[in-house]
Amino acid sequence: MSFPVLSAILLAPVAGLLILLFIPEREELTIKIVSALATLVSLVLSVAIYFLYDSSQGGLQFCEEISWLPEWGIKYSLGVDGISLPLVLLTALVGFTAVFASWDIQRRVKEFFIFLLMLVAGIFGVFMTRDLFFFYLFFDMAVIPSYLLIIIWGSTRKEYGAMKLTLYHVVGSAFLLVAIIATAIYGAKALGYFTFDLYSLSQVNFDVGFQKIVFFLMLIGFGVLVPMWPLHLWAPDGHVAAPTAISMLLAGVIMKLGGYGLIRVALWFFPEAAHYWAPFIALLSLVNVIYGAMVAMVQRDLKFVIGYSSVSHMGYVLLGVAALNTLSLDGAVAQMFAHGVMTALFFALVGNVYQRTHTRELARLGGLAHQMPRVAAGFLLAGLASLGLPGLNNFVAEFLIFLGAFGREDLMLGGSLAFRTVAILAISGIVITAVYVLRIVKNVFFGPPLPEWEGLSDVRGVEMVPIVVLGFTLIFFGLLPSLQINMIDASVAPIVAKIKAAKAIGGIF
Amino acid sequence: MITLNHYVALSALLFCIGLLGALGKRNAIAILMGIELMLNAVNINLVAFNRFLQPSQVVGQVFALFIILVAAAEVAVGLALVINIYRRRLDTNIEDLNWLKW
Amino acid sequence: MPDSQAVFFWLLAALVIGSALAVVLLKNIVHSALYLFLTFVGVAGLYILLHAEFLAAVQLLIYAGAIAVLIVFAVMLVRRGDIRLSNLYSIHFLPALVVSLVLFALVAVAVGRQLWLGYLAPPPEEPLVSLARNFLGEYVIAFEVAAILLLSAIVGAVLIVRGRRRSAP
Amino acid sequence: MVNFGLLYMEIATAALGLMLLAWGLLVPKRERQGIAYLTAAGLLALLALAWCTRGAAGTVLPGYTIDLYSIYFKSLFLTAAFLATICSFDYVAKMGFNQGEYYALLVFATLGMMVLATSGELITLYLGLELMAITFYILVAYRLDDPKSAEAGIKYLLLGALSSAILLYGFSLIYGTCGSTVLREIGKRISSGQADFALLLGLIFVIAGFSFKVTAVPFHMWAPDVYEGAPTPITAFLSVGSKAAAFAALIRILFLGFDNQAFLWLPLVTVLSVLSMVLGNLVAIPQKNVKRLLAYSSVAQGGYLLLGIVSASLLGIGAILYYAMIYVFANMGAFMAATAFYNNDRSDEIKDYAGLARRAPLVAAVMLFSVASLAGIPPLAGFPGKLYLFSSVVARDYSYLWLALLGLLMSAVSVYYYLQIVKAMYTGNPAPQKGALQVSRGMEVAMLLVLGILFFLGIYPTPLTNYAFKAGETLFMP
Amino acid sequence: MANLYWIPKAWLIPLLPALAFPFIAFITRKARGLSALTAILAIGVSLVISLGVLWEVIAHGITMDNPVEYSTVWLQIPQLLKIEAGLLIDPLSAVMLLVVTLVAFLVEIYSIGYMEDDPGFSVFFAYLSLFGASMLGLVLANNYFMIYFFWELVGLCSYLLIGFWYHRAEAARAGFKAFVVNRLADFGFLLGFFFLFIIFHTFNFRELAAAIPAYHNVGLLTVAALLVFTGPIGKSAQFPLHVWLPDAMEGPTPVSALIHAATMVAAGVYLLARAYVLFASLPNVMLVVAYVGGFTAIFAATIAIAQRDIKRILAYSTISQLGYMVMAMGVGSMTAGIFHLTTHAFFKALLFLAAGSVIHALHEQDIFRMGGLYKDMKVTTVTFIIGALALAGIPPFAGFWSKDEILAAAYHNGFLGLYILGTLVAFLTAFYMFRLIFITFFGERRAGLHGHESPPVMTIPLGILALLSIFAGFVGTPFTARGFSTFVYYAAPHEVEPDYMVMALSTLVALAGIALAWWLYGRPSDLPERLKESYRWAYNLLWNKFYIDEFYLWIYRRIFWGLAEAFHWHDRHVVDGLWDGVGDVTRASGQKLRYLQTGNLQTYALVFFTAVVVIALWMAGMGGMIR
Repeated sequence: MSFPVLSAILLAPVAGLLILLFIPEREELTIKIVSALATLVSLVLSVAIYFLYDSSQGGLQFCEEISWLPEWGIKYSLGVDGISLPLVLLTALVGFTAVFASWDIQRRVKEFFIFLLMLVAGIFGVFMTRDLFFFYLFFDMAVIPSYLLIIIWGSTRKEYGAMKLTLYHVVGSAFLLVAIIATAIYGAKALGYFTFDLYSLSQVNFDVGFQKIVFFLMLIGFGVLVPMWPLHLWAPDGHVAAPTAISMLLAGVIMKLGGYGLIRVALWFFPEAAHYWAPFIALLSLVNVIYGAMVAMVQRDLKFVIGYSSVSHMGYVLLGVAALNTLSLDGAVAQMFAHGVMTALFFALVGNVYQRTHTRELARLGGLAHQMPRVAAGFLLAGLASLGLPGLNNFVAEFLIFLGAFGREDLMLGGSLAFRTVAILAISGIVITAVYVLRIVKNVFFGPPLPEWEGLSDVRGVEMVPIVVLGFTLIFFGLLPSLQINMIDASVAPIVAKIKAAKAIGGIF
Repeated sequence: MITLNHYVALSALLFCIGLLGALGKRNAIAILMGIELMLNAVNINLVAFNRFLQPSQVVGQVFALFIILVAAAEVAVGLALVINIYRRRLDTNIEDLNWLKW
Repeated sequence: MPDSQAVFFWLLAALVIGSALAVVLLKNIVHSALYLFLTFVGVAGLYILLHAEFLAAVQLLIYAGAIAVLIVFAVMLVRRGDIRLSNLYSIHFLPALVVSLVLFALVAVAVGRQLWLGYLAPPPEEPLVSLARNFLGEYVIAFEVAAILLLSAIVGAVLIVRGRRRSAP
Repeated sequence: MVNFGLLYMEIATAALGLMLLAWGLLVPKRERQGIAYLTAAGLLALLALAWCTRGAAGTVLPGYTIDLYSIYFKSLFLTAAFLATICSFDYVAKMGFNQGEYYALLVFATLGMMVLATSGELITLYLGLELMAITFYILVAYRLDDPKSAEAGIKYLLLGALSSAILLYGFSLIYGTCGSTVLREIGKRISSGQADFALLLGLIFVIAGFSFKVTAVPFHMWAPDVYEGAPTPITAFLSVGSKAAAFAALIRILFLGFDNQAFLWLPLVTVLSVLSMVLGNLVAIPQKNVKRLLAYSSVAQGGYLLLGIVSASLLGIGAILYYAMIYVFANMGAFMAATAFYNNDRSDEIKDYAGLARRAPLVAAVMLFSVASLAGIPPLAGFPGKLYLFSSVVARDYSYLWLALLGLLMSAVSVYYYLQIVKAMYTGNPAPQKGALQVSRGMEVAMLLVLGILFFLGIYPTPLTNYAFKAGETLFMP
Repeated sequence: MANLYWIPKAWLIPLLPALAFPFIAFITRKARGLSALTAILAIGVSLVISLGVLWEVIAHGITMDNPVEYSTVWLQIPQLLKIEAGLLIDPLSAVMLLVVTLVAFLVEIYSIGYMEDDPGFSVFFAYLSLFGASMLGLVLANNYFMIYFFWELVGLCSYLLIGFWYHRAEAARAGFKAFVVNRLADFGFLLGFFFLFIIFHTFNFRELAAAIPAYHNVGLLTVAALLVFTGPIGKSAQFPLHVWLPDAMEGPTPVSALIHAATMVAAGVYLLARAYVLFASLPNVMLVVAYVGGFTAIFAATIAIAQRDIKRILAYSTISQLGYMVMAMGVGSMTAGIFHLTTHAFFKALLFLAAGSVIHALHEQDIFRMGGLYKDMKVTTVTFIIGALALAGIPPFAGFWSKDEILAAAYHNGFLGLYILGTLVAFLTAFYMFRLIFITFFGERRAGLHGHESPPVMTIPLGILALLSIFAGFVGTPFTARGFSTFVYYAAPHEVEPDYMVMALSTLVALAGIALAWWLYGRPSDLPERLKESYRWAYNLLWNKFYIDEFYLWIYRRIFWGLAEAFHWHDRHVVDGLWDGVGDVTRASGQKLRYLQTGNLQTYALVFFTAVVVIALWMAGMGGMIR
């Protein structure tokens, strides 16, 4: 591709960022417009390459490469394939709508959008890069902006929430960096030259003992972000503390970094270890789903509910990863996209509710559909997507994950009963999700109108952008899933082939 | 017959006495005195090695001379600082100089 | 009868060690200062035994002459309260004693077991000439650096002792 | 004939120092400020000189060789000195007295560092060390009106003297057992077999001496008190210059002199590194004073640098060189911000930093990104530095994976206390009467320079990486 | 299949209402008339096409064995998965198409009158169109995935319509309950056809129909069949998942008529018919189906006796009739089940709409607060009675023929117990229907009550449905040649020979039921009160629906919620406590270590030299120097 489109997508927010530096603090509207334009450029380009991507040919396309650090084999190399392209589109979508969701920020608008654009650029980088060094560089670039965004513009217990989130991410990325270093050095010994390039490192066959340790380190590193069960506690506290736009990005996209990393790096490099750790991940994913959904049910704060719901939904992605077959991995990637869009929509709407009622306690909220029918409709749409209603994107993704986990080819009939029972229990999650989602809709939006919320105004004009854009995406990919799944399947196939080729050593238990 | 070991043993003993002086005394100047003793011990060591192991060269003595020079400079600055601290706090007792802690 | 070298050595050694102990153990800072002077003289004597006459002279001049005197002046300047109790033991005296003894033991053992390999040769005829040749030959950089070191030490010491004159605005 | 031409750097620096001293005496009281600018210009000129003649190589004296390794460190010291000078523009002006001598001593200290880093021979090395040390004893006690500075001065002198005494004892033992003071000779004479006890003791005393300068735990205890007491620009220069010079000398001694005995001192250095990283980071958490916090952080950074020595490979040394340069910028950035704040509010307490972001966005930004770089968070220069260090350790063999993990977890802990400063700056609201911070023009330019470099090297580390790793190689060339 | 005209256009049937939904919701929302018109037009055209399709199915002799199937690939993962979106046209689907479009058409017309003063008028029609689209999609689906797809969409529409008057908390709660219970059933259904997929690698009905009989592993197939059966249990409100239907009455009455009586609840029975080959090949599963159907019938009928709310009675009657259909499937006669489904759709819709017009007039649902309405609401009363007669199974009304065929099938296939049970249910049905009629229409007038006849837009659909309730039955009577049983059948078309004994007995029993109702409620007497007093426990049991609701609530609140609270506590204290604990330990250790720095210079020096000594000893010890 002559025109470096991927760099354009990555650098559009950075360009916006630099322009903002020179706009005086007072011009709040121009600041918002510039940010919106920056993210719009990325969105338009992402949509363009999404449809220009030729899924029959599969593999990495739109590649760019600049040699960055020859001795260490580090190259600024970008490229997207079936797995990363949907996530790039997701980042563009959520980034764009996040700008609109924070249209009502009053305090220190300029700094807010500078850090926001920095965050978005970082996430773009992770999904596009083909080089482990830049993968980690962009991966960790989100730490400072998200911390600053939360402590300055956050809400309840923002100091605690921000610090907790940052420390979880930093500790997680510490484990990840050690794993990356070990891999790079093992690769250097095996290949003869020092490189961080993903593709060449994936050709190295690491010995099994090494794989098990490094896979586990990566599992912790990525697990923190997914969020995997015992490491998930940053999610609820982080989301409650974060302002709307940041919760959208955190739950919508940053959680996907973990899932993407697991598939792109961990599974691709260490197939034997994947087999070894698969049952362990499956069990944790089950806890993620059931535990996350149950706890979401009893929460008293609206944002906590959605925070825990993200934990539950990302549990499906983990299940998809643990099942290690084409169907479930396709489903996992699709679920990451679908869940990203859905959670971003949820948080945008909760933002709207909070911005009007200044409270998120379920006890005090009720009958808001009377005052805010559009928000109610949007919330219902997002809720239905989250419980996996057919016709919306999540259903197809979850269906593939369940089918993959339930009917693993190698586990056809005689397959290990343990894995299938885990799959069945995980699938029962859809019932619990239905319970807590509809309970929220019932308590918050339906029921008699409360005098306390009498004069509330509904969303109009600019605030509708997130609902329209994200809602449309959910329905569009819900009705035409082949546009998404064909592309993903083409790129998942090589990874699954490699996993199948690796002799299935016994699982951890 | 006096051998190298005698001198080195003597130097070690002098060094340890100096160390005891530096660590064991409360007055700042006493510590300085202790340090001077330790440096003297090192000088004895060096001169002894030069005399017994490298008689043809004078490297050891050169080193010793430089050390004497540095020691002198050090004492000068050290005493200046002691007087400076005395002027501030009317006290050269090390145990009282603990405003900077934790 | 032991030759003169050995006698002188043991005398000077006793002098050095004795006065060093005195410096450390006495409670009166002035007595310590005086005994320090004696130690330096003893060490100078040792240098003579080791055929380092120039060094002995320098030792006498600088250490005994300048440093010891300087210390006495300093002691006079910072005299406060009863001089007899001006140099008491610190709280760490006992642990310090233990540490120094162990250190001495260690070094003694190390030196004892060490088989020093050196060669026998007559000392250079004019030691002074070889010294000078070294100072301005092999160690000329050290020599220059030493010069600058003394300069900055003097400037610094004067600065600090002069303290804040009202002169500077 | 001894080729003194190669000593142009040392001679030029000495000349600058002497000139400043003379200038200080001659010029009347009023334009004191002139000296500061003169110093800065002089150091910049020297830096430029070092940069264009980085190709120079050759041996002046048996122990004293000029190579890329020494020029790299010289440029590092000159950069640190330059930044420290700019840092002290206002600081010294506010102090009001003895300005001329302050800058002269600063330059002499730089000279001391240069000699320490370049010399391959024990005597010259010791004298470089002492020149640096003594000038710092004076500079630390330079705030004559502040009892803390006096206390810091006396503490640093006495402990410094003790450490150099033990160092000298070590040198004497080495001289005794090996018969020479030139490191390369010593290296040849030491067999790789079972070292005799005296040599081992000598080595331990030398490592203890240098650990004091490098603030490796448990020899670090002087650092927090002296850093807090000393004037802020001096603390900055001390924490960066003295540590880097000590590392240069330590590497030279260990790798040139005691290379055959590596199996002896490696476990020792590993222990020191672990202790420094752990204790440095842990005790930094409860700190309330910015300078004291940066002191403990400096102890921890010393621990990371020691990792490079633990890896005992060219990769490790290159990593140390790279990280040392980054450490200069990051630490100087943080201390510049602290100085700027101190000049206005006369306080170093973190709680007084409340709302600084709104009063002085540039100062807050410099503090934020310098501290983030110290923590090793991309996209700042600290990250490639830590990456090289930990890669070099893991490259040694995989059993060191735990060491890399410990290091990274400790830098995760460091993120916590660094963010305490950031939190105060960015969330607190400033005390009512405090207006915007006046920062001198020179300081602002320097801050922008540091910010630029931290970001540039963080994203595109190649130029410095090549320079550092080539310098690392020249150390071993005969 | 040469010149088929209508059938190729069958994909329009679900598409038109589907397009009507967004059209109304976004464009014509403000204009009430236009919205209603769009909805009715859409379903009307679909009705016409459905009639065309039915006509061509009959005319071109498309039978159950060789249906017409169109399908395109919706989602394909090479060699692993092929999900297709396709239409399956055969007599079964043709009949269902007709029933659904016809009833929907009539209900939409009826709703114009019923909902006219409701603010959400056009939204109501949008939801009805969406429901129509998804129900028709479900009927036409040719594979399990697509049926599940529309199955859930239908569940969504029922949720939206039950909770239509969301300002009433009970309606919102009822909607929530309906969706959750259905979701639970769908979970089982999903697992069911997952099992089928991993065995046969396809979702397509006809491929499965070919493969299932040849499959030997009965055990796994039984599990699959039972799991698939959980779908209908939920959707068709069979015991134990019936609890949501009575609460669904919170929705507007046209909704109850269309969704919770005629069409959606029948979807479960339709699925059983569509997947009949799976059940037919497993005898013990058939037993389960039969007895579940039978028990639900009797269970619901008994509860209906004691109810006071007109819509609740009809709701329980629907559950009971659905039990009949499932029992029919269970005893082996798919034809009887579908035939009863068709007739039941008409007369139950009629009954609900008539009840609707009563409620519309009196704004009252408790039958004991109504009386003597026959004077003011002539048409409603007459149509209601026709419906009741059809439901009770009095010849020649439609209900009689379809119920008789089920009882005959049960009797002939050897399910004597179920036959007796069926007859008893017929008796109870007749009793509670005419109890209702005598109290509401013929009882003495309550004070201050003034009923007025509903406007024609509501009474015309009632008339049409009344006609259908009368004549629909003749399609499948044993006497008509090539009747319903030759049209919709499993395996082979079979002629139904009349069984006079069964017919006579069921008519007799129905008449007895009516007589008992007249005796207790027709004439003024205090007998019901005294009966209620003497058998207080029985009355309470029935009135409280055997306390099943309370039992489920107890499970939901105590066990489910309790477990969730336990998890929450565990999450906040144990897991969070653990990680925060690690943080606190680090901070505390930092706090403790801080005090090592005493500030005394000699302490530092002491530590310095002790360290030197310790290192020397350790290195010496390690190097084996000393000793």
